[in-house]
Amino acid sequence: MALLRLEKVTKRFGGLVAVNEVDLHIEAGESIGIVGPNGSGKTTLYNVISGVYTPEEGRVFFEEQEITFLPPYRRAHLGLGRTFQISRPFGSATVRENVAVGALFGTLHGRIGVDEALKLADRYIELVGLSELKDKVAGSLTPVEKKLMEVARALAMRPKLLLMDEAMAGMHPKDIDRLVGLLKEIKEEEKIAMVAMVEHIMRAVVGFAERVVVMHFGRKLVDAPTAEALKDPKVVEVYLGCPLEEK
Amino acid sequence: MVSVFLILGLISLGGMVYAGAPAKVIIGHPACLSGKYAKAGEQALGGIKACVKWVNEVYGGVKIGGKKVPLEYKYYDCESKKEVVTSLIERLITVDKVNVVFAPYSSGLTLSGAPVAEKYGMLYMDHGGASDRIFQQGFKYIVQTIGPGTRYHVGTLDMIHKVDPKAKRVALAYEDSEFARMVMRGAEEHAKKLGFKIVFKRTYPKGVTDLTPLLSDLKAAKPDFILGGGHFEDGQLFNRQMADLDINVKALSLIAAATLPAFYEALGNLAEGVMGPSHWEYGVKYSPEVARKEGLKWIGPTQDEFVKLFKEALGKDIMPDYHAAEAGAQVLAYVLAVEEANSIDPTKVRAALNTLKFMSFYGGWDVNETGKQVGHSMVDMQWQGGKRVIVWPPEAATGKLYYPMPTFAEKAKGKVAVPK
Amino acid sequence: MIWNQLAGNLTQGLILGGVYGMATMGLSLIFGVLRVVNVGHGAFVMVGAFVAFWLFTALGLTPIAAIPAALVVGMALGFLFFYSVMRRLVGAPELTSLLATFAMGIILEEVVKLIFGTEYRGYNWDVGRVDLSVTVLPWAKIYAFLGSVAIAVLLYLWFNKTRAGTAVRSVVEDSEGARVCGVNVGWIYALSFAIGIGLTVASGVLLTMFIPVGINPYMGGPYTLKAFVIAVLGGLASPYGAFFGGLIFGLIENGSYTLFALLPGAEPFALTRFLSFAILLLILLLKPTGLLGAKE
Amino acid sequence: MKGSKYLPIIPVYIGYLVLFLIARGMPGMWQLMAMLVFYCAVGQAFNIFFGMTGYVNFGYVAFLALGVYGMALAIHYFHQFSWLGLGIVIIGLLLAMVMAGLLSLVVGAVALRLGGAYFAIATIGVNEGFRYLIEGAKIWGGSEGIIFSKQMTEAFGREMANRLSTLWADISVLLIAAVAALITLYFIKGKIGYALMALREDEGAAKVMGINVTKYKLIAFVTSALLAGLIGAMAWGLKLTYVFPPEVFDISYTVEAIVIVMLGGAGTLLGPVVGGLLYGLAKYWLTVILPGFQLLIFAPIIIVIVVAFPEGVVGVLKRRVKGTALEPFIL
Repeated sequence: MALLRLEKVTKRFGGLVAVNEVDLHIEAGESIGIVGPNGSGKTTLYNVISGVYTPEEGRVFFEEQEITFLPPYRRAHLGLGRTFQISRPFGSATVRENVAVGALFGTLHGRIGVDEALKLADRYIELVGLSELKDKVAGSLTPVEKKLMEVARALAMRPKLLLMDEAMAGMHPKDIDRLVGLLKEIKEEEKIAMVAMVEHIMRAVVGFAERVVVMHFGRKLVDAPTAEALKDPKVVEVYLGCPLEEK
Repeated sequence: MVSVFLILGLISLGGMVYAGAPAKVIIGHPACLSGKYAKAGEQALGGIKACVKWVNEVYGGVKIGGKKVPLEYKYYDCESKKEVVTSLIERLITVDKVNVVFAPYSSGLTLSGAPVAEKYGMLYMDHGGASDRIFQQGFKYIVQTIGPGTRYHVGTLDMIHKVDPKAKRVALAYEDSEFARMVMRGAEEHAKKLGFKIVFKRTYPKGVTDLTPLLSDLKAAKPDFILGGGHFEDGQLFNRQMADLDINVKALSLIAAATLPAFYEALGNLAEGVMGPSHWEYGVKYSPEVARKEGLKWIGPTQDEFVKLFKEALGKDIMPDYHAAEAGAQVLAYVLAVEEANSIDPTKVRAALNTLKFMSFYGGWDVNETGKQVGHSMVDMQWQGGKRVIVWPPEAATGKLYYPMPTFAEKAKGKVAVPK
Repeated sequence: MIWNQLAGNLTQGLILGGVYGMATMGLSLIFGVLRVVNVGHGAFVMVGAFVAFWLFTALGLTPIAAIPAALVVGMALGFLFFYSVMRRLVGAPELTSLLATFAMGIILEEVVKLIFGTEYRGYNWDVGRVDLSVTVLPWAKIYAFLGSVAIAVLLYLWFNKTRAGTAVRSVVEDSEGARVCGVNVGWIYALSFAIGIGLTVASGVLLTMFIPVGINPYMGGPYTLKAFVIAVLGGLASPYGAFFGGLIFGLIENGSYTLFALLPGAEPFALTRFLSFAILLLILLLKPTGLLGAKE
Repeated sequence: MKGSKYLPIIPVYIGYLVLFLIARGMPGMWQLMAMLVFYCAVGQAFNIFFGMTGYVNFGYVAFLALGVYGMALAIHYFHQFSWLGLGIVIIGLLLAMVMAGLLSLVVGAVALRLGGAYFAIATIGVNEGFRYLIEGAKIWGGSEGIIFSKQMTEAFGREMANRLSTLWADISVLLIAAVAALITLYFIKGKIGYALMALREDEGAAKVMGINVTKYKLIAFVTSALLAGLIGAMAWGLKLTYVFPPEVFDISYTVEAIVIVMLGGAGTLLGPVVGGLLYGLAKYWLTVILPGFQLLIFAPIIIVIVVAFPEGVVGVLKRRVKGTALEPFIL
C-alpha cells in the first residue's frame, strides 16, 4: 500500500502550468530526493501535497484515502509534516514553544497535553542539537538554526511522511552530513518516509535518497533509484543546462 | 503601583471640609466642555457663572436663617461621556460636598447621572435633558428647567393656525433621535388637534450627509409648510438641499439649528424667513413689569445685564443662547427654593421647588410634582434680513412674522424676509 | 408618480455616486499598492472640504480652482505621513498600519479643530439650477460629477501611459517581481500613498460642491464607512473598480429609498443605510475580491 | 510543577484588589474606581481576541451594546414578575450572553474566513449595519431606545434598584474582569494559546502544522464577545438603566479598547490591567488639566506604540524581568 500517491496532478497559475500531470508514488519509510532547478515546480508540488493549493486536475491519496480537497491541518493530522524553503518560525515564541506546537497539533493532536508536548519538544530539540538555544526567541536564530528548528518542529508532529524544502540549503558540508546522519537514524527508529527537495544533485541527495525524482518545467523527468538517476543522460543534460528538445 | 499615588494625590485635591451650618452654598456641575456637546456645555457654563455672580454681587447672596451666604460654583469637564459623568457626580457630592448637582447636557447623560444622585439623595437639576421620559421614571430628586421636548413646535403650529387658516398641509421631517422624535410626537398631536392635515411624516438618521431622497419625496407631497430638524448639522443640510431641489413652502421651522447665528453664516440669505423654536432668545420681553402683570415673583438680572455678565464670565464676545439662559435661570430657581425652604437640605429644597413659581429674564418657571417643567413657554424666531426676530408668542414678540417666506428663486435675486 | 420619484432619486444617486467613486479611488490605490487600509480616510476628505471652504470664503476662489490646490495639499500630507510613519509599517502586521492610519485621522481632526473650531460651516456657491422635470440639479452638482469623471480619466491615463504609472501597476501585481525588475519599490510606495491621499483630499472639495454645508472637523466618519463599502464593491485593490463601485453605491443608496418608503411603519432612510452594510457583508461572504475585482 | 502556571494571575488580582480597597476605603472614589475597572475589564475581554490573534475587530462595541439590550429587555419584560427578584438580573445576563454569543458566532463564521484588512472592514460594517437595523426596523424601541429605571424600581424596590445601579453593577464588572483574566491565563498556558500564538505569527505555517485556525479564532472571538456582553449588561445596563442606540454603538469605545490593550501589551495577561489604569487615569486627569485635548494626546501615543514598541508596557517589562525572580509572575 502506497503511503502517498499522486495521479496526474496538474496545477496552473493563470496561463503557466507549474505542475504538469505528475504521478508520484511513495512507500512508507522510503527516502526520496526531489531534484530540479528553480521554477521546475518542486515547491508547488509540495504545496499541492500539503494542501496549500488544490490541483486543477488529478487526485492525491494518503494511505489510499483521497485527500485532494482536504484542508492542510487535516492532512497534518493524518501524518504529513513539512518544512519551508524560506523558514517560517513563529518569531516571537521560543524555540521550545515552536517545536511544542508541532507536537500538540501533529498526529498526536488531542492525545497530548501541553506538558507532554514540551517534553517531546525538548527531545527533538536535543536531537537536532539546539538544546542550549531552546529558550531563545525563534526570531533571533540564524538561518541555519531556523532550518534545524523547523526540522525539529516537523519531526515533533510525529509524521508518517516528512517533506523537507531545501532543508540543507546554505549549510556547511559538516552540518549537512550531521543532519543527513540524523535523519537516517530517525527514519530507522520512527519509520518516517522522507522527501528532501534540493535544487542541485549534491552530497545530501547522494547520501540520503534511495530514489531520485527529477522535475523539469513542471513535469516529472526522471524517477529512478539514485544510482541510475545520476547516470541518466536527460538528467545530465538538464544539469549541464543544454536545451531539452521536445518529444 | 502608579495608580495608587495618583489617586492619593487626587484625594488631597478634594475640596474643603463641610461644617454644620452652611458657610456657603455650592452648586456642582459635570459640564460638557469637550466632546460632542462642547458647544452647549460652554453656553451653560457661561449662563451659570453669570447668574452665580449676579446672586453674590447684586442680590447679596443666598438668605438662610436670616444671614446671607455666598453661592459657589464647582464644575468639571465630563467630556460628554457617560462613564465620566457618574464618577464626577460622586466626586462633587462626597469630596466637594456640593449642595445641588446640575445635570450635564442631553437626556442621555442626565439619565446616566440619575442613579448616583438618587443614591446620595442629592437634588439633581436638569437644564439640558428635554426628554419627557426622564420624569416618568419616578426619580425623587430630579427637577427640570428646560421645557419638555413635546412642546417645541406647539407654538409654531398655533401661530400658523392663526395667521393662515388656509394652510392645512403640514410635512413633518425630523431626525431619528430620542429628542427629535419626541418633538415630532408633540407636533403631530397638536397638529391633529388644530385640524392640520399631515401629508408627510418621515425621519432621517443621525449624521446624515445627503437628504436628497427624503426631500424629493417630501416635495412630491406638496406641503404648505414644514416642521422638522434635530441637531444643527442636519438642519443646515435640510435648508440647503431644499434650495438645491427648489422646494418652496410658506413656512419652514427647524429645531435646534435655525436659532443659531452659525446657521445664517453658513447659508447666507438661503436662510431668510426660516423659523425655529427656542426656549429663549435675546430680545424676549420678559421683565419685572410683565412679571407683575402676570402676578409672578421676579428675580435675577434683566436680559441685558445677563448678556453682559455672560460675556464677562466666558471672557469672549459671544451671545448667550437658550442653553445659557436655561442654565442661568436654574441657578435662580435653586436660590429661591433654598430661601423658601430656609435650608440647604435637598429634600426640603426639592419640596420648595415643587411649589415655586417665578419669572426671570428666561421667562416663567414652574414644575409639576414629577419635576417636569410646565411653566416655561417657548418662543419662535425668524431670520429677517440676517437678524433674528422673535415673532411668537405675541407677548414676547419683537417683530412681525414674515409670511409666506420668499421662494428660493426670489432669495437668489437677493430678496430678504423683512416685513414692510 | 412613484416612477418619477424613482427616476429623480436615481439621477441624483448617479451624480453623487460619481463623486463617491472618485472619493474612494485613493483608498483603493493605497490598499492596492501598500496593502494598507487607510482607516483615517474620512479625515482626509474633511481636509479637502476645509480647503474648499477656506479658499472660497477667505480668497473668494471657486471650488473648481480648489481642486488642484487640494490635490497639492493632499500629496504634501501624503508624503509627510509616509516618510514619518507609514514607511516603517509597510509589510508589518495589518493591525499596526490600521491603527497608525486611524491615529493619523484623529490627529488631522484635532488639528483642524484647533484651527477652525467645531462649528458646522458652509459656503454658498450659487451657479444656478437645471430643472429636469423628475428632479432639480444645481450646476454645482453637475460640475462635481464632471470633475470626478475627469479625475478618474486622468488617473487612468497616468496609470497606462506613464512610466511611473506602469511601475505602480507592476507593484500592485507583484511587488517582489517589480523589485527584481529594478523598480524602486520604496519610491513607488511613497508616490502611491501621496497620490492616494491627494485624490482623497481633492474628493473632499468635490463633495462640498455636492453638499456645501456641514463642513466640520468630524464630518469624515460617514465617508470612511461609505468608502469601505464602495471599495469592497469595487474589489478593494482597484481604483477603477472603486469608481464604478461608487456609481453603483450611489444608485443603490438613493434608489432603494423610494422602495423602502413603500414599507409601512419602517424608516426608509435607516434601512438604506442598513442595506449598504448588508451588501458589504454579503460581498465579503460571497466574493471577497469584490463585484468588479477579478484577481485574487 | 503545575501550580507555578497560575502565579501570573497574582499581580493582576492584586491590582484589582487595590482598586476595590481604594473604592471602599476612600470617600468619593467608588465611581472613579468603577470607571477604571470598566476600562480594565473591556481591555481584558478585548485582548482575548485582538491581543491573542492580532485581528482588529472595529465592531467590538456591538457586543457590549447587545449586552445592554439583553439586560434592558429582561428588565423591561420581566419587571412585573417581581417574585423573580434578582432572578431578573440573571435572566438579563443570560440574555446578554445569548445575544452577544449568537452575533459573534454569525459574524465569526462569515468574517473570520477573511484576511485581516477585510475582517476589520467587515466588523465595522456589522456594527453600523446592526445599529441602522435597530433604528430602521424600529426594533427594541428603535432610535428612542429603552429607559428602564422605573421598571427596576418596580421590580426590586427603590432601595435595591439603586444599590444594584450604584454598587452591585460595579462589583460584578470587577468580577467579570477577574474571570476574563483567568480565562486569558488558561488560554495562554494551554493548547489554545499555542494555536493562537502560531496563527498570529504565521497563519499559513500554522495551518500546515495541523492547526484548525478558523476553529481557534472562533473560540477566541466568541469568548471575547460573551465577556463583552456581560460587561455591557452590567456597566451600561444595570448601572445606567437606559440604552440609546447611538450611544452604545459608538465606535470610539472600540478605539479606547485598542489603545488600552496596545498600551499595556497585546496578548499579555497583565497588559490590559496596566493599560486600563494608565489610560483611565490619564483620561481622568486630562479632563481636569487639559479639557478637549485628550484625543490629540492619545492619537500620537498610538502611533508611537505601533511604530516604536508594539509589545507595550508589559511586553517591555517581560523582557526586563527575564531571568529574575519576578519572571514567573509577569505574563
